[in-house]
Formats: sequence, C-alpha cells, structure tokens
Amino acid sequence: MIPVNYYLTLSVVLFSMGALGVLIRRNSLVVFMSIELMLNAGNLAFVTFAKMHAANLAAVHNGQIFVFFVMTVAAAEVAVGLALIVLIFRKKQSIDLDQLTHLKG
Amino acid sequence: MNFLLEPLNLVTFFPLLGVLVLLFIKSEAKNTIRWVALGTALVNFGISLWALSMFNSSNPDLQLASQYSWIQVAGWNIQYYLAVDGLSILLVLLTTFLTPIAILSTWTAIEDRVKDFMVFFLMLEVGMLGVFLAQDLFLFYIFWEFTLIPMYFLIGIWGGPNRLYAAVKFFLYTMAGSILMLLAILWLGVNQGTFSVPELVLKGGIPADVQLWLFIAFAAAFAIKVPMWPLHSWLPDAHVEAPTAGSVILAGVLLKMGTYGFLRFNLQLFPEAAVKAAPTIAVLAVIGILYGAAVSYSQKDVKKLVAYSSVSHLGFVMLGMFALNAQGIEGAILQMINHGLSTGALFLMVGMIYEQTHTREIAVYGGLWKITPIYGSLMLIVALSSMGLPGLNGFVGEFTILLGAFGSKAFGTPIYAILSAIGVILAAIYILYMFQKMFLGPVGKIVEEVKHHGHELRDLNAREIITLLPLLVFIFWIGLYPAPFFNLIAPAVDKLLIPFRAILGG
Amino acid sequence: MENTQLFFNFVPWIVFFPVLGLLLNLTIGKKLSENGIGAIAVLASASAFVVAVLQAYSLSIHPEGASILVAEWIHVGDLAIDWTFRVDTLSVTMMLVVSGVGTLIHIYAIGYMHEDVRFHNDEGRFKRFFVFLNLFIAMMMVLVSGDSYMMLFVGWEGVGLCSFLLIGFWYDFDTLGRPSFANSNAAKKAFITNRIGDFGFLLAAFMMFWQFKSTNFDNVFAVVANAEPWVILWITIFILVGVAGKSAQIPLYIWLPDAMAGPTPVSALIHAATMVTAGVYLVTRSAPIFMLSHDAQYIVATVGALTAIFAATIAVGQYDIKKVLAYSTISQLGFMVAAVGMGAFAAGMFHLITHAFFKALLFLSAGSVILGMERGHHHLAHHGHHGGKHDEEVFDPGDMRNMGGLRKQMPVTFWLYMVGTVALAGLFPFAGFWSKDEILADAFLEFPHVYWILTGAAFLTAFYMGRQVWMVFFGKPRHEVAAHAEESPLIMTAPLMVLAALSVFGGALNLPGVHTLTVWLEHTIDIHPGEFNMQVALISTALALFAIFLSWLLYMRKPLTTGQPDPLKRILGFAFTGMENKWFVDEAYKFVFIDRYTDLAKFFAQTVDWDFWHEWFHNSVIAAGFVGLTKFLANPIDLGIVDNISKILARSIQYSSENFRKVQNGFVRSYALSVMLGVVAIIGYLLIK
Amino acid sequence: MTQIDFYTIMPISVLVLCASLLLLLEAFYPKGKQKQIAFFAAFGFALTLGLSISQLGNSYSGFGGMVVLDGFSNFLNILFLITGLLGVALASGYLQRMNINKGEYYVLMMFSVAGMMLMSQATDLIITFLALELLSIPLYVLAAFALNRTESEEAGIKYFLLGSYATGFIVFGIALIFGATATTSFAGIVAAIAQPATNLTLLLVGGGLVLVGFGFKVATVPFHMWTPDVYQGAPTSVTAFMAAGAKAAGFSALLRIFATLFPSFAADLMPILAVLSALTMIVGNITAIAQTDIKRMLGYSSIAQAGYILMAFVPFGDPAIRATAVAAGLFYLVAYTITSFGSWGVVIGLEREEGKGLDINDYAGLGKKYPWLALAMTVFMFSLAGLPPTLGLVGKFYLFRAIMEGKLYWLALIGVITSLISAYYYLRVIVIMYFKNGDPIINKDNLLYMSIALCVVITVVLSFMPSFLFSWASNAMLTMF
Repeated sequence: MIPVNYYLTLSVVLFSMGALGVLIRRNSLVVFMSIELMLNAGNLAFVTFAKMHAANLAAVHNGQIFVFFVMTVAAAEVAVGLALIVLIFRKKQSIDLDQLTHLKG
Repeated sequence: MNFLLEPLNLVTFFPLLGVLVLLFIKSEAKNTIRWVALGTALVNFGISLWALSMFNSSNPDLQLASQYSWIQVAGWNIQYYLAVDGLSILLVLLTTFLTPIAILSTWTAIEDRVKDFMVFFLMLEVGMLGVFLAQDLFLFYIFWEFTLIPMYFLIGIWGGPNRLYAAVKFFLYTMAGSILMLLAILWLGVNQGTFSVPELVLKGGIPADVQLWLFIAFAAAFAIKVPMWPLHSWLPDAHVEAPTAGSVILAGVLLKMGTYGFLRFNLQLFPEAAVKAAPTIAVLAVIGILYGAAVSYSQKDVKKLVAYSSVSHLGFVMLGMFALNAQGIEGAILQMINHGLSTGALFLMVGMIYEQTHTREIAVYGGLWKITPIYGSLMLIVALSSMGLPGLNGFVGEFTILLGAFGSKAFGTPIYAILSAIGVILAAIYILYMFQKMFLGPVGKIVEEVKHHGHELRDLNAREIITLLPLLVFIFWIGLYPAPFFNLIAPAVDKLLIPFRAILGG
Repeated sequence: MENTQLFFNFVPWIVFFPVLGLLLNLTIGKKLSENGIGAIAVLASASAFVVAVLQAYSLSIHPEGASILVAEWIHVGDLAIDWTFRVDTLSVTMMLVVSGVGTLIHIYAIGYMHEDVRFHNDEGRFKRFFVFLNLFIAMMMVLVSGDSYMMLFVGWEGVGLCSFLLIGFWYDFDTLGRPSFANSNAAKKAFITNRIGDFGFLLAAFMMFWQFKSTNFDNVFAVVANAEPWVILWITIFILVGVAGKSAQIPLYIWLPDAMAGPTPVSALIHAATMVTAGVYLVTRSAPIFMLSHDAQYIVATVGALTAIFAATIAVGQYDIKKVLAYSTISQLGFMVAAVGMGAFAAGMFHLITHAFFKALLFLSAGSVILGMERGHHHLAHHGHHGGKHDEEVFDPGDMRNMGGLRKQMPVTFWLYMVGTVALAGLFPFAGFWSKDEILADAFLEFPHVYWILTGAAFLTAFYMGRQVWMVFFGKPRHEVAAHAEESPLIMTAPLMVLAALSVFGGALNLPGVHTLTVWLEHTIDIHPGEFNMQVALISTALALFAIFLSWLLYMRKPLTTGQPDPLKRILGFAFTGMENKWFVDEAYKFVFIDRYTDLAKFFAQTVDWDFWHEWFHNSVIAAGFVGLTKFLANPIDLGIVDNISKILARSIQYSSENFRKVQNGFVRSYALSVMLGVVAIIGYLLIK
Repeated sequence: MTQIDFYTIMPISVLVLCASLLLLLEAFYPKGKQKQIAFFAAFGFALTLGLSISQLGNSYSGFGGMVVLDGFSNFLNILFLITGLLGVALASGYLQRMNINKGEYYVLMMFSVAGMMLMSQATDLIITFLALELLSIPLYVLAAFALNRTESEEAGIKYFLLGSYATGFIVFGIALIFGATATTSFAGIVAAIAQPATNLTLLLVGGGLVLVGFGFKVATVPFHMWTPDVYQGAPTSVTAFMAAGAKAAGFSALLRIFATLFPSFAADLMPILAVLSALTMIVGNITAIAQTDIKRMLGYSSIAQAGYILMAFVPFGDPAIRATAVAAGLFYLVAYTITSFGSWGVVIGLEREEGKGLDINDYAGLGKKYPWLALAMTVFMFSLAGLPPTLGLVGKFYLFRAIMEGKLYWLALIGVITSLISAYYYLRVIVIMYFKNGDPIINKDNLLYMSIALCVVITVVLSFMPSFLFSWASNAMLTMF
C-alpha cells in the first residue's frame, strides 16, 4: 500500500507545476490547462484526505462530493474559457497571451 | 419647528434658506441674487444679535445649547450639539458681521456666475458658524471639513490666474492637518466614551503622554489653518488668488477657526500637554511674528503683503493663547476679532483699488492720497489699526497678548514677549512702507495708465464706504472702549484657566 | 485721589475740545474759508488752554489734585487700565505749556499755511493741516494727563502718529517742493524710530505690571520701593529707550533733523516745544522710580549730556536754518534729559518750559524767514527780473548761505529771532539763563562729568546760534532773493511777540530763592529747591558770551558773500598780514581750534552723521541689510525650501505612482506572478511563525 | 427538502427561477424589444428584494447547516439585490448605445447576484466554493460582453484566467482545511479546532490560501492587478456591477469565514490582514494619481477602497470590538457601493462609442454645462475622499474609530494619510469639471440619471441620519457572533 503522504506530495507537486505553469507559459490554452492542473491537484488532495479520514464516514463523503463539485465547476469554466479563447483566436489569429497587453498602466 | 427656532440652530442654518431662495432665481437676475444674498446675510447678523441678547455674559458655561442625540449605536454617542460660550460668541458675531460686508464687496467685482458664488458663500457661512458652535467633536469635524468645500470653489472658480494651484494647495494643506485631527477625535471617542466636548472636559484624566500625542494631532490641523510658521506656505497663494470677498472671509474668519480650535480643544482637553507645548508654540509664534513681518516688507504685491502680515498677526494670537494666563488668552481672542476686522478691511480696500486698476503691484502706485483722499484716509486708519496704534483695536489685543506673554508662567521667561515686541516695530515698517509707496510720494504711473484706458481713477463710492464703515466703527470701538468685548470673554476664560492655575500655580 | 472739586471734572475736555475741533473741521470744513477753518482749530486749542488754566486754578486751591475716571479701558484678569485723567501740578504744567504754545502756533499757522499751500499749489490741504494739528493737541493732552503708563502710552504713540502725518504733510514733495518720496521718507523714519523707543516703553510697562500688578502711577510708586534693584534698573533702562526715541537722544535722535521736512509750525510745535519733551516729562513722572537707582540716574544723565554735546557739535556745521535749530533742539533735550536723569526734576521741567517758549519762537521766526525768502523768490519770479533763471534752478529758501542782511527786510522777525537766540544761548536775564543754570548747578553737585559736558554743550549752543544769527540777519544779502525778502503779516508775528515776551520773562517762573515752579511741582514729586550757584552761573554766562563772540568773530566781522562757502579763511588771511600777534593767535586759534573744529564739525555733520550714520549706516547697513534679508527670506526660503518640501513630497508620490504604473504592464503572467508572490509571502509567514 | 430548507434559500431560488424564465423568454423574444427584458429583470430583482425584506428578522438554518439565512446574510442580500437593480438601471440604456443589447446580459447578472447571495448565506466551504463560481463565471462572460471591442475580450480573458487561477488556490486551500479537520462545514471546523489532534499548521496554510483567493476577488494588493485592466476593458455597466457587487460578495465570504472559523488564529492572521490592508490603501491610492482614464482611475480607487474595508476586519479577533468593527466595515461597504455605483453612473453618462468620453479631460466644463451632473459627481468624489456631507465621511469615521479601538494606530495613520493622497485625485476630477473649460457631451438616459440622483440622495441624506443603517449593520453582526 502506498502511503498517504505520497499522494499528498504528488498533489502539492502537481499544484506547484500548475501554479508555475501559469507564470511561465504564454499560450493561453496551456495556461488554462495549468489552472486545470491546479484544480485537479486540489481534487487529488481531497480524495487523499477523505481516504485519510476513512474512520469518519461523513468526512469521506464530504471530500468526495467536493471533488465532484470541483469537476463540474471546472467543466463550466472550460466552456466559458474555451469560448473566450476561440473568440480571441478568431480576431487575432493567435492565442498568445503576451499579445493581450492593450490594457495596462 | 422648535428645533429651527432655537437661536443657534437658526443662526447656523438660516443662510441655507437664502440658498434655497437663490436656487429659484434665474441666473441672469444678478441684482436680485445679490440683494437676496445680502438680505440673508444681514438677517442672519440680526439673528446673531438676537442670540447675543439672550447670552448671559456672566455665565462662564456653554449657553443657548441645542442638544439632541444624533447617532447612537453600539455605545457610540454622537450628538447634535450646538452651544456658545465666551470663547466663541465673538467669533460667531464676527462671522455673521463679515459675511454681509464681504457680499457687499462683490457687488461689482463678481459678474460671472453670481448665483453660484452667492450659494457657495452662504454655504461657507453655515460651515463657519457650525465650526464655532459645535460642541460635539464629530459634528465639529463635519463642519470643519465642510468649510473647505465652498472656499475651494470660491478660489477655484472666481480666483486669479493661478487659482487652480492655489485652490488645490489650500484644500490639501488643510485636509492634511484635519485628517490627523480625525484620528485624535476618534481616540477620544473610543477611550473616553463620548464626543461631547464639555463632557470630555469634565472627564479629563487622559494620561500625560497620550495627551501630548493628541495635542499634536489636533495642533496639526489647527496650526495649518492658523497658519503657524512654517506651515503658512499655502496662505499667500490662497489669498492672492482668491477673489476679494474670499480673502476677506479667509483672513477674517477661516484662519480664526485654527486659533479657535487651539483654544477650544487643545487647551480645554489637554491642559497638561498644552503647558508642555507652550514654549515650543511660543518659539514658532515668535518666528512667525518676525518672519511674517520681514517677508511682508519685501513683497511687491500688496495683497501678498497683507497676506504675509496675517502670519505675523496670527503669531501674536498664538503667543497670547499659550501664555496661558488671562491677559494672554483674552488678548488672543480679542486679537482674533481685531485681525478679522483690520485685515478684512485691508483686503477689501486692496480689492477696491484692484477693481479699478487691475494691478496689485505696489510700485505702480504712489500719491493715491492726493487723488483718492477718502480712500487714503480710510486706508490709513485701517493700516494703523493693523500695526497696533493705541486707541485703535489692534493695540488692545497686541498689548494684552504681549503683556500676558511677558509674565507667562507657562513660558517662564519674558524673552518671547520681548522678541515679539520687536515684531511691533517691524509691523510699522512694512505697513508704513506699503502706505508710503501707494499713498504718499508723487503720483504713480498707474493713474496715467488708467486714464489711458479711458477711465478716471475715482475715489470710493457710497457703496464702498458703506462696506467699510461698519469695520471702522468697530476698529474705533474696540480700540477705545473694549470693555463690552472683554466682558463677554472674561468669565469663560477664567473657567478655562482653572486647570492651568492648578498646574502652574497662582 | 478721587477729587471732583472745583473744575477738576472738566479735565477731560482738554482732550475733547481739540477732538471736537478736528471733527468739526472734518465735517463742515469743506464749506468754510481758510480763516473759518483756522478759527475753529484755534478755538479748539484755546479752549483746551482755558481748561488747563481752570485746572491750574483748582490746583492752586487743592494742590493734591484729582483723578477723573472717564471710562474703563482694558480690564483683563488683574490688569486694569482706565481712561483716567490725572490732574496734578506736573500734568497741569505740561497742559499749560502744550495748549498755550500750541494755541499760539495754531494762530501763526493760519498765516503760514495760507502761503505754504499756495507755494505748493494745493490749497485743499489747508484743512487737513489743522485737523492734524488739533489731533496732535488732543494726543499730547492724553499723554500728559494720563493717570497710568498705558494711557500715557496712548498719547505717546498718538503724537508719534501726528508727527508722522505732519512731517509727511507735503508727502508728495521734497523739502524744496520737487516731486519726491523724500518727505514721506522722513515721516516714515520718524514713526519707525519712535516705534523703537515705544518698544522700550512697552517692555517697561510689562515689567511694571508683572512686578507691581499695575501700570497706574500711584499704584506703581506706592510699591516700587520694595522692588529689587535689578527690576528698577531694567525698568529705567527700558524707559530710557522710550525716552531716547521720543526725545531724540543718542542713539535714536536721527529722525529729528529729518523731521524738519514738515511745515515750520510743525517743527516748532511738535519737534521743538512739546512732543519731543514728552520723554523728559516721562522721566519726571517716573521720578519715584529713578530716584531709587543711582545707576539709572547715572546712565540717563550721561546719555543726556552726551546727546547735548554731540548734537551741539553738529549744529555748528549746518547751513540750513531749520537744521541748525533741529540739532539745537536735540542738544537742549539732552540738557533736559540729563537734568531729570540726575534728579533735578524741577530744573528739567523748568528748562522744558523755557525751551518751549524760546525754541518755538526761534522755529516760527525761522519759518517767517523762510516764507520771507519764498515771498522774495516769488516776487522775483513774478516780476521776471531773471525769471527764466529762477524757474530752472531749484532755490532753497532755508539755506543760510542764500540769506544775509535780512534784518533790514524783516525787522520784526529779526528782533524776535534775536530774543530767541539770546534766550537759547542762556544769557542773563533771559529765560534760558535761569533754567540752564539750574541744570548746570545741579549737575555740578551731582555728576561733575555731566556738568562739564553740559557746559561744553551750552558753549556750543551759544556759538552756533550766534553763527546763525550773523549769517541770516547780518551782512549783505548773498542772493537776490534775500534782497527781496518780505516781512510776514501780523497774524504770524503776533504770536511770536507773545512767545518772545515769554522767552524774556519766563525765567521768573523759578527764580532762585523764590522757586515758584519747584514749590508748585513739590506737590507732585518729591523735590527740593536747589541752591543758586554763582560760580556755575558765571562760568556759563561767560562761555555763552565767549561763544557768541567767537561766532561774531567768524561770521559777522566780515560777513559771507555770495557763492563763498568758506570766506573766513580769506578774511582771516587778510587780517593776518595787517595785524601782528593778535592775528597770529587768531590764525593759531583758527588753525588749531577753529579750522580743526570746523572740519570736525563738518565731518560729524556730513560724514559721520549724514553720510555714515544717516546715509550709509541706516540706508546701506540697516535699511539695505533689512531689505536684503527680507528678500532672502521671501525668495529662497519661503518660496524655495518651505514650499519645496511639499513639492518634493508631491513629486515623490507622483514618481512612485508612475513606477507602480509600470509594474502594471498588461501581461497576465506578471499579474499571476504578483498573486504568486503574495501567496508565497503569506504562506511563508504562516509557516515560519 | 424541508420547509425550513426552502425558506432558507427562497430568495435565491426565486431569483434563479426568474433568471431561468428570462433566459427562455429571451430566446423567443422578438429582436429590438430588449428593453422589456431589462424591465423583467428588474422585476425579478424587485420581487426577490421584496422577499428578502419580508424575511428581515427571521433566521433559518437549512440543508444540514450548509446554508443559513441570518441577519448578516439578509443585510448583504438586500445590498446585492439593490446592486442588481441599479445594475439593470445603469445597463439598459448603455447596452443600447454600445450596440450590445442582448437579453443574456440580464440573465447573467441575475445568476451572478444569486451567487453573491448564496455566498453570504453559505456556512459550508462546499457551498462557498459553489457560490463563488456561480458568481464568477457569469462575470467572466459579462466582462467580455462587448464582443465587438478588443478591450472587452482582453478584459474577459484576463479576468477569466486570473480568476480561475485564484480559484485554484481556494480549492487547494479548502482541501488543506478539509485535510486538517475532516470536514467542510463551518460548525465542524470550529469544533475540530478545539480538538488537540487537529493539525493546526495545515489548517492555517489552508486558511491562508483561501484568504488569497478571496483577496483576489476583493482586489487587495498584491492580488489586485487584474482589476484596473478588467475595469477598464469591461463594458462600464459591468464594471459598475463588479466593483460594487462582486467586491461586496467577496467581503461577505471573507467575513463569514474568518469571523466564524478563525477567531482563535487572530494573532497569526491579523498582521497579514493589516499589511494587506495597508498595502492596498497605499498602492491603490498612489497609482490612481497617475491615471488619466477615468475608468482606470476609478478602478484603482476601488482597490484603495477595498483596503479601507479590509481595515475593518483586521481586529476581528478581539471579541470586545469585532462586532462594531465589522459593522463599521459593512457600513462602509454600503457607503462604497452606493457611491461607487453613482460615480460609474456618471461615467456611463459621458461614455460614448469607441471608448470616447473616458478621458478625465473629457469632463472639463461639466460644472458649467451640466451643473447637476457635476454636482452629483462632486458628491461622489467627496464621499470617496471622505468629506462632508456624505456617507463616505461617516463611513470613514466609523472605520477609523474601529481601528482605533483595536489600537492599530499605525494602520489608522496610513489610512488617513492615504485618504489625503486620494483627495488629490478625487479633487482633480472636480478641478477639471469646474475650473477648466470644455464642451462635454452627455447621453440622454433618464433612467440612468434617476439612478444617479438616487445615489446622491442616499449618499447625502444617510450621512445625516446614519444611525439606522449602522444599527442595522451591527445587529446583523450580532446574530453572527
């Protein structure tokens, strides 16, 4: 059996990758994927903790339900996000975030 | 209705009625607007006299109180609390007295947006009266900040060429000080559990080290307003740019808000700190007196000269106040009135000639006494009043102040009084310089220039004389027989001095 | 001292009458003729004189005097100053002098100003003159009749104001009638110098209040004996500063010569007879204080004596007829101050009175001379003898070098002038002799050094007066104008005759052995009649005669001629070849003393006093220094540093604002980075804690 | 679902129902009659507002304690709904002028308001999260609503990406909290904190991440950087709505979470909050000075204002004063909401197509030409700067008082100094309006001007009688603690 800490470590690593990915990538799709990665790292942490608190049934449910909610919400975000990215692409023929610097100062 | 019929409420808010009426008058009916504004201000002066008639001068306490609980939540008790005592009654009268005079002075000087001007002016009167009457710190703060707004517009819209700079500078300087005061007010409200000034005075018991901080916070607001050296740099700008009526009110009343604030709050609420701060204030006051006088002397612009002289004059007021004895404080209060009258009159008169010549440069004048004898004679009287000639009002104030400062236990040394007395000499120098260069000597080139533009430099007309006459009456009255004025002040000052007698002995 | 018997209650009218006069002239003066205006003013002044006489009469019956309260003035805390009139022998003496001499000068001025306004082409100013003159009388009365130092101070500054107004009466001209700021400069100088003195006065008053809890004379004097010596010393020194300002003592005398810019009646009334003696009155009034400190007496007496001699030396080198008199006034004031300083109050007051008579007489006569010259000038210009020439060059009617031989043109004025001169020179039995001698006698006993200095001054006095008389009235006219000078009308000469009579007989006021004045003043001040000192009297008389002789020697024996500033040398040289030792002595005298002394006097007058002290020091060092300092304060410091602090603050905020803006570069990555940094900071803080 | 459960979410349900109906209606509605959609939306808001008001004083707890309806949430719900109503009033004319008049706008707004309401009612982190997303996702769309303008798209994508980024932190934070306490319900977490076995560090770090997430929503420094860009790029009516509603909702969540969950960590969190608040006031106000675009300036101003509101939460750990402190925060929130709405309303009044009329200098001469509108703007500027006679002054007074009670003098000092700095740029607007000459053009939009007038009246009148609002706010807090 793999110890719980490994999952948690993985989750933290994933989260950090996501958080850093947002910082270093320019492609808006990839940035968006990094954010999804962060959300999913959260999910992983949730199920891990649910497993950790296995003695407490309510906690198990709680954690797992949360994951479902997050996934649903992420899906909604994808819908909105992709729509926006597509719009941008149509207008600029590019989804490079660094070209979106009209607003500044 | 009862609320409005209480004398202090009536005197404070009556100008708003005038504002209301003005709003329904067409902007083009300039003369109607002027008459309505003047009428309002005059009636308000009458109301203030009515209030005076009900004022018991032998009673040292707050009187004619209009006290209602206003904002009362979560243990915070903010009151609507107007009342008057000997410390403020004269300033209230000064305000209601100067406002109609200032309005009268705008008769031909302000032609642009007359209605707006009058609305702002009357609102300014409300704010100033509120400042002098409010006995709740929160209410006071509101009125205090409120006076900024109309004055800001008066300078900003009707001011001279550099008016934007002046208006913003005026606003920011004043606000910078008052915002520290807000903190101190809050501290008091939080730790003393009330905002009511008399209650705070009764309660006392603020630790000495905290008192000092609070004192500084309040002093910051007031010192800028006064203005004390070296915080005076906004003053010449504001004065030079402001329209005449604005300068009159600014010098006559607004600056007194600062000195009054010291009196009402710094002295009453923080007596220990006041004693501790007295020498420091005295040093600043003395520097202000000498510096102001020196700088006045080298001004080329007569309005600036008068403006700088305010720094010097108000230095006397501060010196007297922090002498912390009866002579000093009563003299300071009277000097506030005196400065309002004589500097107000000086600004009015500068405005009167400016209206004709459109220049304030001293060098182009000269020999005016010959051409405009009435103007010259009245200017002479006002100038002498300003430099403290005995028999005129300025002397009574200056003398009592210097006398108080000379023997002040708070200062512990007569050196401040001695140095300040040098200011009396310097005052003669700059005032006489101004008078000589403008009114004596050969006729200046401006007379030709005015002629060149098809006008003739005329002497004061009836309206202008009527504008000045009330001021002159008081200049003589206070100079020769100040007893009625001192009688109004004295009991309240005696009461104010009780803690200081305890601290300083005697 | 509440005493309402007899006429004491009338005493406030001594102020009210002149005020009434000036108000009448202010209101209805426009409709009146010059004579009407003058009549009102004279009447006002004369009424004051009548009141003064009534007071004197009352006092002769009730010598203890009275205090009449009119109104309360400044009552603050334990400070109580009232408008209270004090009637005692001292104040009434002053009232009589002021209103008496004042009324005479008022009458004279009607005639004088009638012509003066016409010379200046501004007839509208006639009324103004009399308004100011009445105001002066009122203020002077306040000064002498006040019951406290502070009421005295009201008059003290009030007369300063009148002095300012009247010196600058022709404010748009210089003394020669050219458009200029000169006269107004002189007026300003007088006011400001006086203010310096007032500064001292104020400090004295403050000190008195805090030491004695009152500025009322009686209250102060009642407790002053208990005060510590340093208090007394400081009070007296501060008073001395005030006296120096008002009575033109070293080092504040410099305004008085300039003050001659005013019309001559003003010079006579204010700058000779009355106002300038206020300092003497003040010291006399403060006698109980001064008598407590020998040091103070020493200082005051010395200052007075030094002033007396210094001014006298200057007077010798003057050419302007009024300037000579002005320096003479300073010198005589020095006498008075020295007298009251050493405790000879009666002598000081005595000299004050006699000096008022003869110096007013001299000034008014000088005015008459100047007007006479003006008339001559006018006459010449009018009749076109040398019209073009006279219109171009500026003619100075006051310059003695332009005069000469005027006794023929103006005989009345000449005799009047002579009376004044002799009185001033202190020749027996004229008024000046008695009063001056009393001072010298007292000094001889009290402060020998003062005595010697004063004697020296007396000598010089006689000398310069002699010089003046010779130069003005004797010899031949040195200018056409002088040849055409005309005598003044009766309205001017009549008052002068009265003054002349007073100058002759004024000495009777305090004759040795009788001591009328001393006895009279004894009711008020603690004084005792001094002894007549024959030795002193002989010495001074001798010196005066000697001085006159010297002046005669220099200026009369061979009168000056036109265009010769220093004709003596030639004359003396001429005599030297014709005579033997005598002339050698003369030349030696001239070389060792007279030339040296003339040079020295010139040097003092021109270089030290005028160029250095007057022009350079006051204009360059003090005035220019002050201007420079104020300019410096106004520009770099006020607009620069003080204002810049706020500007720098504002700029730095603006600057950081711009930098904050640059951070906001529009890149999503940097925005996210900012979030990330925040996260790291927060989590780091939480973990480290 | 019990009756109580229903009562608890009744206003939300009604609003969501209205929104859904409107969505349907919009699909079948003839083009060009969109104005009526606005009317229906307003009706929906008004109906919900009525319901909320009728629930005043009631207190319910539903869905096993996941959602509550108490004084606090009622107070805020009413504020949100008023925001919604004003948002509709501001938008209806604006959308037409900008040619983006689509019915979905109002639907999205209604959903977003529903999210806000849910946020204030949530007492379980799951619900908080859901509410946050319900509030945010429609706003992402709204920000990009002006499809024809690149700025709007840029604003949308920036807001979306950064918003999601923040969500990531919130999710992970919640996970950590859950890991430490084995529950997401507020009551459970409070109970778990008392247990010795609970890993407090984990909990605290989780709390920190949640703070970051909401700090982003309310735009505190350094999580604020999206704000000016989005406020500038989004359609102004959306900006107004965001600046008022979304910010208020973020604060309601912060308040609820920190006041109920973490009072025992006050000592740890207080410095963080204080520093955030100080930074926000400083950076917001100072950066605003350099702005020339009015929307951007108001954006920075709103950042700064968030700093002031946040200040009220700093002493949340002190039981003696937190009620009044937080009440002061709520009061200021109301004051800010009204004022900010008003000022954005004025901006809308002057904005023309292609982003014209948005430069500060376009306001020159307003005082002369349209004195009433200028007066309104003056009142709003004074209120934001904290000058009498406006609600802003009273609000600041309460705020600073609370801070003084908490003995945070340094923070109060920063507060007043930055207020002074802020006066500079607020005044500049007034200077330009009154003291400079120009010829401004304003749009015809009666509804807009009526809303502005309403805001002016509230701002001024309430300043004279603030007691009732304040006692309401403090009562709302009392039910929470």
